[in-house]
Amino acid sequence: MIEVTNHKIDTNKLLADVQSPLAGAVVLFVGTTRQLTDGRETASLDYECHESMTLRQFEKLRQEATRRWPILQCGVIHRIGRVEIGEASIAVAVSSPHRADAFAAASWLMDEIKQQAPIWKRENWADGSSQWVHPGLDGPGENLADTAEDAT
Amino acid sequence: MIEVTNHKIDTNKLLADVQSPLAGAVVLFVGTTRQLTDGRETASLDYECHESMTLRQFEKLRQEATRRWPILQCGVIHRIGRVEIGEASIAVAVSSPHRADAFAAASWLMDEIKQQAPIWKRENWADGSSQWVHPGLDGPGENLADTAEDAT
Amino acid sequence: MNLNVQLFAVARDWAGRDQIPLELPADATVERLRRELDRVVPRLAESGVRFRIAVNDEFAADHQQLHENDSIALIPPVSGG
Amino acid sequence: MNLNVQLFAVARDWAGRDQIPLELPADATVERLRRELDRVVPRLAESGVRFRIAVNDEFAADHQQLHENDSIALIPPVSGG
Repeated sequence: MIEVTNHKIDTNKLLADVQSPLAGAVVLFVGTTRQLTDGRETASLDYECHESMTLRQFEKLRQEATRRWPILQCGVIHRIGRVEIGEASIAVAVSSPHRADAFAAASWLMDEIKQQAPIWKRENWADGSSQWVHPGLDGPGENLADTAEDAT
Repeated sequence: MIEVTNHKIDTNKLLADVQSPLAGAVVLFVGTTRQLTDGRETASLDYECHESMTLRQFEKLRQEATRRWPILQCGVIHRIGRVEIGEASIAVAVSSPHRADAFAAASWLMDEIKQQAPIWKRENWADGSSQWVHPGLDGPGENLADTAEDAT
Repeated sequence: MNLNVQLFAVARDWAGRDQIPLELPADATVERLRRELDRVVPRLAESGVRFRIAVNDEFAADHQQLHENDSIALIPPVSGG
Repeated sequence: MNLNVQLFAVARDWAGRDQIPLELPADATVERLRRELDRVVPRLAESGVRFRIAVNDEFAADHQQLHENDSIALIPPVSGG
């Protein structure tokens, strides 16, 4: 299951999707909207993506993970649009016979997705301002992120 | 949430339990009954535990994980009794501001639980035989495990 | 050839639109397209950061040759997950 | 003093019961209790593996002193998770 959705992420569906009778381990990662970043309060996040490319990148990463580790199933769901505090923006699940592989693959997938998927978030700060988050990009202008890296 | 239960593990309840507005990451590990171990087919597993000690060990490990990593919440549920193929015997969930800590703590907790919790499984093989799994213990007798380590 | 470049996030804000139509020589590369975008949206060059360019849903190298009907997107530093 | 040792898994099978009552000197240690268990359940000694012993829900060192009413359990190699 590879999906980009406007709706709340259904982690049960994802867990069910990666199940296998050969699996001894399932690792689920859920990325949620954090209220505080370096002491500054977030009200919500807005995500947008280049959808066809995102789906393609997810599929390539899934294939690469399956090549690198002896995993059974692997799924990714990313939410776009408004995501409130505590809600999930991404869920990744991996099943494998042995747990070390599921942990390694899920962690690697998250690292890669954060580098390779054409998805962007906009922080809506509690003080009413908002800005795109573009790691490595800073400079003048109300739309520039003031953090050099994405911190989740 | 620290729990030993005779019933199916409710991973939703565990995920909800570790949620926090300060969390940017939640890692859930689910250990499930695998159909094949070294090519041999399992019909089901039976788990038993020293319950008061198991709960105490879980609590100590939770405290130690919280000391080692900047995590927010952490929960463990272990099922005892009969666990069928594909069903969960254990679920561990950890929330943290940043994902690397949640991955590291969940993985460490699983390693420690497998070493320190007084819980035992009995393999009910598809051929009708069954045996206790006691890593490191082998020798004569119908009740002895024939594997030197627990492989999940 | 005529190409259309999709813009996202801060790049769209800078350009004030979500696509930019460009006319390029038939043998144009990604590098040539990047120079054209820098000219049309000066803040891209001013940012000091080279945004990646995707062609047909894949990240493209600068020397890659472009073709009519290629689907092109400018990819500012990403922040998904 | 009188102590009761809880047995689990293969140890229970070997002993044919889920607890063993033992009478030990008032100053007995975990080591002393282990020797007594080995005597009552010979397969414990024959296994060649030293099972851990828990006192009041904690793993105990061999030199630890026991007390009346201590809750004692023999812990064969574990396989939870």
